[in-house]
Amino acid sequence: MTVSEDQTRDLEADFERTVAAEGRVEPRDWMPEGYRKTLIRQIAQHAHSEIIGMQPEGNWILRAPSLRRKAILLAKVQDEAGHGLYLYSATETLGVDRAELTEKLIDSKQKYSSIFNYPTLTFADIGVIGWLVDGAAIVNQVPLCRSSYGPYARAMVRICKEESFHQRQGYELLRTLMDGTDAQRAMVQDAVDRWWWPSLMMFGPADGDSPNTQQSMAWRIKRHTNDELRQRYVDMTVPQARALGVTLPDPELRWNEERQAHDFGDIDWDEFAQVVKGAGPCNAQRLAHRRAAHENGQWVRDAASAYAAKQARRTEGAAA
Amino acid sequence: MTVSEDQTRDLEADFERTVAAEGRVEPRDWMPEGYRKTLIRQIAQHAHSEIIGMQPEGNWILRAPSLRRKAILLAKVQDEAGHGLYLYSATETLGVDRAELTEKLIDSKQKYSSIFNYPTLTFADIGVIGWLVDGAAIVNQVPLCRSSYGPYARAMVRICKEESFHQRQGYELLRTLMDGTDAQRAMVQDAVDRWWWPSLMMFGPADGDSPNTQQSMAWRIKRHTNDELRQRYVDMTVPQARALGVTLPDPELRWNEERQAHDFGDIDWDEFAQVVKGAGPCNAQRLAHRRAAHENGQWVRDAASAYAAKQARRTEGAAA
Amino acid sequence: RDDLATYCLMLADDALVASQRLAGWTTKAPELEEEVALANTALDLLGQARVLLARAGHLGAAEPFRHGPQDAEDVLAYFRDDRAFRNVTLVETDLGDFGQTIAWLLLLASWRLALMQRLTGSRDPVLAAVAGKAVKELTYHRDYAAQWVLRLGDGTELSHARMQAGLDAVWPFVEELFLAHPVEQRLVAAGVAVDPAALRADVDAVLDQVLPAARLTRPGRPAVGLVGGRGGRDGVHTEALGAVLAVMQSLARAHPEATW
Amino acid sequence: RDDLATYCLMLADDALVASQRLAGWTTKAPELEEEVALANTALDLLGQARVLLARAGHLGAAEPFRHGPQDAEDVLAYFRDDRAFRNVTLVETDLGDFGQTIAWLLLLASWRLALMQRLTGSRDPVLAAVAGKAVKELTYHRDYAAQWVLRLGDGTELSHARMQAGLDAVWPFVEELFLAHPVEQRLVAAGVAVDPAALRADVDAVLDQVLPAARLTRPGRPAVGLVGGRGGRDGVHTEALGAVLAVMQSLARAHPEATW
Repeated sequence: MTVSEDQTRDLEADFERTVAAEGRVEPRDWMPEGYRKTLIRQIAQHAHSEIIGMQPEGNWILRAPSLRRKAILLAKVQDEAGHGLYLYSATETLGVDRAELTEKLIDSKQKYSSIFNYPTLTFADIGVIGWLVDGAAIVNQVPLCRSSYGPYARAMVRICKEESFHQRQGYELLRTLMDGTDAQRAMVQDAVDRWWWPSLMMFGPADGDSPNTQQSMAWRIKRHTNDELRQRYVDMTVPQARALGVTLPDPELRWNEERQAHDFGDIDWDEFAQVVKGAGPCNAQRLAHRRAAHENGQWVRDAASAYAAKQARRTEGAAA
Repeated sequence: MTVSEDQTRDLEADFERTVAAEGRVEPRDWMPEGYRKTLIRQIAQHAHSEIIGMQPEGNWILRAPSLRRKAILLAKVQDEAGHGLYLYSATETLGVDRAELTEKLIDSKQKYSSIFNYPTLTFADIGVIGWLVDGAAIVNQVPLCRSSYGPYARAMVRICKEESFHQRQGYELLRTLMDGTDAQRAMVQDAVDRWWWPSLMMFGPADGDSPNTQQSMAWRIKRHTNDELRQRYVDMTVPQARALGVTLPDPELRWNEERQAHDFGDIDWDEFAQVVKGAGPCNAQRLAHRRAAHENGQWVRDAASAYAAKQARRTEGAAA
Repeated sequence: RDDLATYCLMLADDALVASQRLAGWTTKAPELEEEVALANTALDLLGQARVLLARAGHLGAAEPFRHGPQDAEDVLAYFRDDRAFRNVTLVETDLGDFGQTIAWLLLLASWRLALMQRLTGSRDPVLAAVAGKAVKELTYHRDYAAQWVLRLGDGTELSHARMQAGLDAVWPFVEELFLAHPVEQRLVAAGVAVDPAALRADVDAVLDQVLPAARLTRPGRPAVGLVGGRGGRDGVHTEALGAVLAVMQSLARAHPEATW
Repeated sequence: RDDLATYCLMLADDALVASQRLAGWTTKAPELEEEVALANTALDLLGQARVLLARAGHLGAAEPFRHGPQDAEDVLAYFRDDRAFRNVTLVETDLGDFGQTIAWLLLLASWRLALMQRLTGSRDPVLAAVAGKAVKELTYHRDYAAQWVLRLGDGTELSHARMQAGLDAVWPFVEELFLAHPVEQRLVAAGVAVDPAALRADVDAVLDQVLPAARLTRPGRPAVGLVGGRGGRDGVHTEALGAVLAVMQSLARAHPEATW
């Protein structure tokens, strides 16, 4: 069945009306190809980030220094696998399946958040990832709970709820360490020094260098520019850092009374570009790890398919 | 070329004369098939023991608690690989090559010393293996330096020299630990408790249950019975234990003035039989480890052969 | 009281070490659903371990190992050497590939489920309560493992071979599960503990149901021997445990005066 | 004096961590001759590490880490956390299969040989002497690795693929070998240390000779990035080092008051 140009125009007008009226687009609804592609790219990238993001935290599960922290960390990493599952399901409503996206990730054809290309060097990094990285993720993601695409918006509601739980746990770990020994306090400051700038980079390029933002905002996929979100994150984080007793590693960071916002120093966009293009500290490691897990699991997935096929034949045989 | 019955009889008489006169049988000399088979079995078993014996000690190389001990242990395990090399070379003079024997080891068709089927549970075990296990090996092996088969006797001279070096290092480690903390002293006693009885089993079954001993002694492959060697080992070790300050775990162990030797308790021959038949604490682990190393190295050995063949063709091509 | 503390350690260490091993699968599982399921199993076992370690701590088990301000559960988990761990050696074995992991989990969960089912009737109310919760969790673990044994055993030729090899590899450690330690024997007499020998029939029943359906053969390999009659319950472990604990305890021991 | 101590730590840690990694091959090598050769290489590197750690100790480097009666070399090896290790990250990487190990060894030995050759001319007589001995050892290591690169690269189709994959895997860590740390820069100016940037030509010369003969391609993969401009020489390592040290230091740290 083909659709005439007139019909397409009608559908497009419907779509635009729905989006403009803050309505939800659902899988069965018509949508422009560009909208679908943009969503797939964005949701896939988000799903990949959840999965790759398990690695830096997974690095400390076996060495977590108390059983309580081990349980919290294991549960958090498990939640991330769960987030990956919802998000890949959301892409399935757009017509691409998980296996295809996993291949694209492994072949470096799709990206994931570049923050996960930094190493976790001490256990304080676990707290700082919760506080700063999950904190930045939440600032990015809360507006996505009102995304125009229904399945994505609903997945984000659930994910944001869990992320803020993780963020509180991260902050609580840092609180405990700051109340602990000198070595523990030093560990926290060191971790903050390493993660602060990369966390600012999580909001993406400056607005002037972010060509897709306008269209995404028109489609109500995105609702704020990168720089708006980054500013909101800085303003939110500075008082938390003060409460914690750590110094954010930016000598230019200060309150601007006039703007009623914090000024902050220049991001090292060269470092950002390096990491995005694959030359960060852990890009190769993260992808190699994911690729190895995927390849080592092939025989298991093949067995499950073969078994399911046999079972289906048996059921058929029994029914006939 | 076949050999007539008369000739065989002459050769056999020559061989018997050489052996009886404490002469050396060399690879080019005629020897009875039974002698050759007995030697192959014994030397292969000894070679396998060196190789498998690397595993319990290798278990502690990465965790050795001082750099000096790490160097000593690494050098010792390397020596054992070297011993394996000489001994497999000695079997090659008897017409079987290393690859064939390795297959037999991996397929459980040839044995290795059952002592290596016990686990090394603390670093004191490294000292006790040096003292007791190498000590027992030396008692077993010194007479083999006068074995009637030349290549074996010469290999044993070199091996015995290195083994006594290892034994002294083991004893010195135990001395250091006994002069150390309470925890270190307890570690030594615990290790002695676990290794003493297995070390007595290293001399093999009691003479009444050792059917091959008589023939091996007649051929001057062996020179003392199992029980004679075991007694010599006990008599040698008791004063060393006293000097060290450890208790050997045998309430029946005492000096017998009449025999001018130590009496000692009954060995648990059931445990010995279990371990020999493959049901010791580590039999499966040791063989699985060796098998995995061998299989994982197949592609490397294949590459070396392929490269050597190419090089040979190139040299030929250049010469032609 | 000492016996009860030791018994709590035995049951706790089984769960703690098994949890640590399973947690090693994180980010390496063959599929995201397995990632979630294995982590969940590790979490359940960790939870069981924590309650039991805390109980052992209440009974004084942590004091000989205490050098700092940590909770009893952490003193027991992080400041005991492997020779003081009381777990059966099955739980400390290297899990190998996914097939071996599944074989290991089927055996472990079937056995621990049978144990916990009986322990719900313990005269010790704390143990009975722990067991009640554990039964639900372990039933899920056993069923999860059984499903995968079927899929792998009756999947492809390759998966069948690997599933059988995995079962063969863990088999030598099964016999120890049914040996009663003197501490257990005394507590069985007191109506507190479960006799491990009584669990064999339950485990066999699971295997008799699952293995033929998965076209797998019950292995004939001999059990691993004890060392002078002593095994994991006596603190005489395989060489694997030391390496597991070296990693697990490294950070806690680097900061003996810290809590987290 | 602090700079010299730090420089000794850099050169020592490179050798110590590399030795620890190589020692992991023990009982796992593809042939007995390789068993002997790899252990020997690990021993040579361990020997180099020990002399350099002792020197760093004489210069006071061990004191901040001392809690017990151990020798300086052991204080520095066992009681420093990974953030205080000064090695380049190449040495801490997982060695992978035999092909990757050989690629790693070719790069490491070629680079360290070039460094030690120049260091024989150091104004510091101890460093010059250490370097003199190391040159002989490293020449052997490099030649051993080069021989195997040829055999594997020009062996079978499978070995060629694995050798190339191994080279690709270690390649991203090569660039760091030629970065000069401020400590090195100051000591270069004083005639004590070697400028890492000057070593590139020597390493390239080895690669230009060996790789084509082994039918291997020089990888084009990007170098791993630094973290905020800092790398191994600053104590900012990969995630691999923590796990290596957790195992290496476990026993020594379990008995902080003991010597062995």
